Amino acid sequence: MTAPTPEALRSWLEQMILVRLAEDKVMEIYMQGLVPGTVHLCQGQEAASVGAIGALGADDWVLCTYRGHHHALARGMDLEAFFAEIMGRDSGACGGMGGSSYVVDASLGMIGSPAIIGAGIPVATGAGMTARLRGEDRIAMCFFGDGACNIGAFHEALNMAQLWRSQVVFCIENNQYGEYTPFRDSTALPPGAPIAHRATAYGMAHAVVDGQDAVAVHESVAQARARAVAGDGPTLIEAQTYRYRGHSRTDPGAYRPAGELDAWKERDPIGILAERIGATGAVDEIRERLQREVDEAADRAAEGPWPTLEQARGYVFAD
Amino acid sequence: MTAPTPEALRSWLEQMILVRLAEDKVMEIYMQGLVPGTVHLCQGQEAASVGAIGALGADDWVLCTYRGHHHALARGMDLEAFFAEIMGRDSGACGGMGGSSYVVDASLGMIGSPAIIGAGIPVATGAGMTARLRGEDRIAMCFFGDGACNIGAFHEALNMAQLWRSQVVFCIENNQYGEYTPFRDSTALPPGAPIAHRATAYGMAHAVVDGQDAVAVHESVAQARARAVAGDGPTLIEAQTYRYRGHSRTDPGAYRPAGELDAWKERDPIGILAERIGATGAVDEIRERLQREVDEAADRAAEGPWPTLEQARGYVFAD
Amino acid sequence: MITYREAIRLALDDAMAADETVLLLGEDIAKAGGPFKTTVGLYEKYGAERVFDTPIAENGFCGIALGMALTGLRPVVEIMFSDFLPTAFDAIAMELPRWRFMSGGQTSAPVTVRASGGGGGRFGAQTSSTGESWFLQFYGLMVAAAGSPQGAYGLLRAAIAHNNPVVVFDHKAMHLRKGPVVRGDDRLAEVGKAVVARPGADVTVVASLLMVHRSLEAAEALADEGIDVEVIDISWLRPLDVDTVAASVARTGRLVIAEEQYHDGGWGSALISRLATAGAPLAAPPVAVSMPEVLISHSPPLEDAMIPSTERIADAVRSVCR
Amino acid sequence: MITYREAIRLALDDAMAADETVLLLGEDIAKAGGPFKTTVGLYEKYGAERVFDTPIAENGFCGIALGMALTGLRPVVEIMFSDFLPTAFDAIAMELPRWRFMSGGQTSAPVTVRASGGGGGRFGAQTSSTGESWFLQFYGLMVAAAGSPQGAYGLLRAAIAHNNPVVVFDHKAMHLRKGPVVRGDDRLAEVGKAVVARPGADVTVVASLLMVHRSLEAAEALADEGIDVEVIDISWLRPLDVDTVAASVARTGRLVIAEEQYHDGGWGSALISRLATAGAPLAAPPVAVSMPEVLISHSPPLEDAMIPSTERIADAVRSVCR
Ligand SMILES: Cc1ncc(C[n+]2csc(CCOP(=O)(O)OP(=O)(O)O)c2C)c(N)n1
Ligand SMILES: Cc1ncc(C[n+]2csc(CCOP(=O)(O)OP(=O)(O)O)c2C)c(N)n1
Ligand SMILES: [Mg+2]
Ligand SMILES: [Mg+2]
Repeated sequence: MTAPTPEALRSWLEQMILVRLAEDKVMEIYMQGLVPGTVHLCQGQEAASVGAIGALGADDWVLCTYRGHHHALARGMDLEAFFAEIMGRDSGACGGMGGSSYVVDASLGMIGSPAIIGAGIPVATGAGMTARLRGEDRIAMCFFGDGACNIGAFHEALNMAQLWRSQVVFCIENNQYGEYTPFRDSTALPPGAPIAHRATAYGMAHAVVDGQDAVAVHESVAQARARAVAGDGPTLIEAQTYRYRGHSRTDPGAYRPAGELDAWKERDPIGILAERIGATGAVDEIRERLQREVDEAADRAAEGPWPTLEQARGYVFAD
Repeated sequence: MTAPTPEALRSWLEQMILVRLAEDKVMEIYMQGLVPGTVHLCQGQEAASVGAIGALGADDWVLCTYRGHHHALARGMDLEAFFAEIMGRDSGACGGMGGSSYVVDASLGMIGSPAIIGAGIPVATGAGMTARLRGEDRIAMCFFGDGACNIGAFHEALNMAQLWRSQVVFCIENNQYGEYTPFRDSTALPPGAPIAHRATAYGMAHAVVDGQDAVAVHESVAQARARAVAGDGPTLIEAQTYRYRGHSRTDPGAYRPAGELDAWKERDPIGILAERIGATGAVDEIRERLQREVDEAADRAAEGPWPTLEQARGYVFAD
Repeated sequence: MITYREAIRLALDDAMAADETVLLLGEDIAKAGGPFKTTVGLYEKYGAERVFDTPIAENGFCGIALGMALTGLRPVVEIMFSDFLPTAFDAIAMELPRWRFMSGGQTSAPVTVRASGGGGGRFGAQTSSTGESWFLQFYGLMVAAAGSPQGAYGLLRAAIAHNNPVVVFDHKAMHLRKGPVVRGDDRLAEVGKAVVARPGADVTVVASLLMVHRSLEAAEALADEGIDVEVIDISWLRPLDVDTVAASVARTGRLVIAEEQYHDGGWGSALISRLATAGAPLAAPPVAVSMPEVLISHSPPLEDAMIPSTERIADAVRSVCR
Repeated sequence: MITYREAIRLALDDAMAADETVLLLGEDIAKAGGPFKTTVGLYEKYGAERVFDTPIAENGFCGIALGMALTGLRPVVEIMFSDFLPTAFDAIAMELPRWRFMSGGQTSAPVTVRASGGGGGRFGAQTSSTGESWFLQFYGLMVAAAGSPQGAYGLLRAAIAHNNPVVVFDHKAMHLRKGPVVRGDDRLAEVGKAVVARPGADVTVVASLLMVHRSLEAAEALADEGIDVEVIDISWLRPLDVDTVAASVARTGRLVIAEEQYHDGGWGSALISRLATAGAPLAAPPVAVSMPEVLISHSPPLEDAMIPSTERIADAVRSVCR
């Protein structure tokens, strides 16, 4: 694998800061009553998405979940379209139909982010099959949570993905909890084994990476992508990370042991990358610049019109 | 584990011969038009059921599948009730409601044999939880096929069974095919690994046994039963076996490589046990005696009355 | 006066106190007390052997519940949102209601599956369905839907005490509504009995879940216009209480259905069809106030345009009175 | 004259020949040619990259089909028996029809799911359902049901060519029935259009699948009694062709539904309810000939007592003519 260029590393730092600021902004506008429904925020998980998506080609497909803001922004979604979607406006990335849990842009290869746990895993496997059948240098990148590894769709999809050498890379963003339950309370594994160990049930390659280190995630995904495109099969990657916020807007995170959050913040992904590339000094400047972009985009988004029922009807069926 | 007594070994031999003769009889009466629907026969797989059920206690529960004749007979189902059920008569084990695919006797702990692949695996896990919660010296014995190891229910159930230390023992009767497809064409595994290897994904104990050797199956199940009752968790056992007949009545088994069937018949489970206990000479006598029982039971069953719609209504809901 | 949500919690608590074979399975329901706080305190009160936090594996734990029920326990399974029921359709629709039958009545499956559904929360297309009619074609399952706090209590208690599988739906937008709730082992709802939530002489409105509340609001408004509306909380979709509805319509001669679901395949069309095939005389064609045929968006104006409003119900009543 | 089963195979063959993005997924459909021989020869003709033998993982491969469709392919998935559809309900009912909507129309999911269902084979409670109305409450899915060999061909071709997910049901007991089949890329059925299988003046009988055949048999018998029956093969349950039925009933004034399913939650009750709410005048109350509320046993006399017979349909027609 060729090491990431200084420009790439710098852009990842900016992307992670952008995600952080955007998520904080989502919380802010939520409190202002601008966001209908609920939100699933990803502060703390920036490195997994930015590092992984940094390893993808422009044609690659991305599937994520209701906790998908970081993937959308890392993939380059327009900021105003992002905020407008979360606000349910016609100017949103999905015309206001999807909301916070479904912010995708198909022109960026983002083909879905279902709210149903595990539902995206077979779909990504199918997209990876399209690439394989057409012999394209292309993969499907599939993000999901630790909790998704216990549902049937995970098992069925991984078996077929390996059997058929689908050009897919699976990334478990293990943020330690499924809603309010620690993953070890719901996931039977050999003592101390990572969830990615489950890949061995299918003879599938797997890797465990520090999800707070964008460079480590990038390297692992880059290797997995190469393996998939070469026809050597999928890889199950586990990026070990943490969500700073509760599961969803209403969750204070009371179930976390004291000190756990702080310990993870010690290893903040933004700080880690900034330090590695000696850009710690630049962080404030970047933050200020991006904060303006975020604020302006959110303000413009708030001006967006509401969609109509007629528009919604038009979205149900293709002609 | 205490080795099986000579009496036990002798009774297993008789049971296996009984199963073989009963299955041949099912085929015979099918051809006579006495069996509605289809049948899934088990000739060749006798050792797995007889050996496993020989290791169970009277209170243990048994779950199997539409291919469940051998389990019913090994568990001691009345022969007339067996044939009458397959013929759809009111005098059948299930009042004629279940047919060939659902021949169970709850008084023998047989609580179900669903036609839906994998559906019995979570149910057995739940029964094993009842035993665990009540602190009973009791397990749920769950039989299913190689093809069932690729459906979501398998994954979901094994995870929870291990997580909660359910008192259940899982037995894959790997008869090499799921319908017309060799199991390796549908089951991704490390090169050459047995299906039971999948237990390691959950940190679950597993074992692979010669499914043609009733004694080997018995020993493995006896150990697993002890482990489950001791609270040490479930075991996934793979009994490697073969079905002499096609998948169902209409299947000639054309997909089998030439010679495969004969090679397996070389290792016929009845012959293997007879030899081991030096009862080869007794086989003919046993067969003759049991053949009479089978013929008489089938004749009596054919006299059975049809169930009425009113009876069927009464079976839908409990009071 | 207690909340609908608390009524659910009390029903679970009272059922567990009354019968030690009752146990609970669901996601985040034990230590965390449930995503909708419907199990708060039960883990502490009844312990880890009666309240289980499950992995996210609905089909698996519904099947586990069947195994528990076949062997003498009475599990209550929580499906967080109705929209997650499809992941467990095999266990709920194909296994739970059929094993007893296939065995010729040798076994039984006293399992209660509860699910919270319904719109209004701006949760979007995959977390806003009521799901109440999804099982009508799967004969063998009883189906209940709670239209009030008392219903939430009584229906759930009845379901848990029932010896066959029952799916009990509640509505998220009702969780914080308050109403009188009488508890007790003698307060179980009668299986298959609809409830006249408001007696009236001119028009019969049959509703479920949140629509019961909105129908009652509409009835109040219409009273001022001199229209006396009878509101029936159907409560059970199987067995469907056709008799109670038919008797009411025999008096009023007018029928309006208020349902937060699509018309085709729903209990409302089943009811209208049953009355039509029975030749029930009506002074005006029945009206079904259902969801328009669009999917549910999280965008507020669209969700509001889809879920039948008090106004739409009132207009429908006016239309049948003309 | 070719068989209904062969018509299915020819539809798949012609669709694959006409569009190289069409591919097949299912259990034992490639090397073995399919449990019902509906794919014989296609693996040999189109190869391993277009005809896939899947593991037993319906929900998984229906989801895989969605992923293929979102990225430019047109998969056709075979679900061996309708009764296995519940294992894949999440993928079929909750994912396939909703992803395009949630994306605001950015994507589309041209997936065809075919399932063989229906009774008469003495297969028992878990392999005899038609399943035809199970998806009515899941708006966004088109649903077709083949009532003849031509329907089997034309509906499947139409489904595969359609740019949205479609579930196509066929009936096992029809597989060996023969009828005229005209093939060709211009012989696709029109989406949402019912077919008048037999014109008549006195009574309208609306049926699906095997019931179309039995309704036609009943019509012949009744002709001798001087009753001229119009038989409509509804063909699509969504979109439901209410207009064609309403127009027929406007002429005949009499309606009988013949359905191999329970009444509540089915397309028959949806149709009766739609006509009732539309105030369609009828000379006699409509009759729904449905399955009695019992589960299906494999015991021949019971299965025969449950599945509507030609005689029951004929009696229903006579009853509305009195
Ligand atoms: C099938 C299904 N069951 C339950 C839920 C409710 N639910 C939403 S998020 C969640 C936790 C998922 O945890 P994880 O997979 O670790 O993802 P994370 O939220 O931590 O990113 C649950 C149970 C769901 N969306 N789908
Ligand atoms: C969910 C589901 N899908 C498909 C089927 C159809 N089917 C019946 S048996 C069978 C093969 C099962 O193979 P295996 O598990 O190895 O059991 P065996 O028949 O070999 O005993 C299939 C696909 C089914 N019954 N259930
Ligand atoms: Mg998580
Ligand atoms: Mg097998």
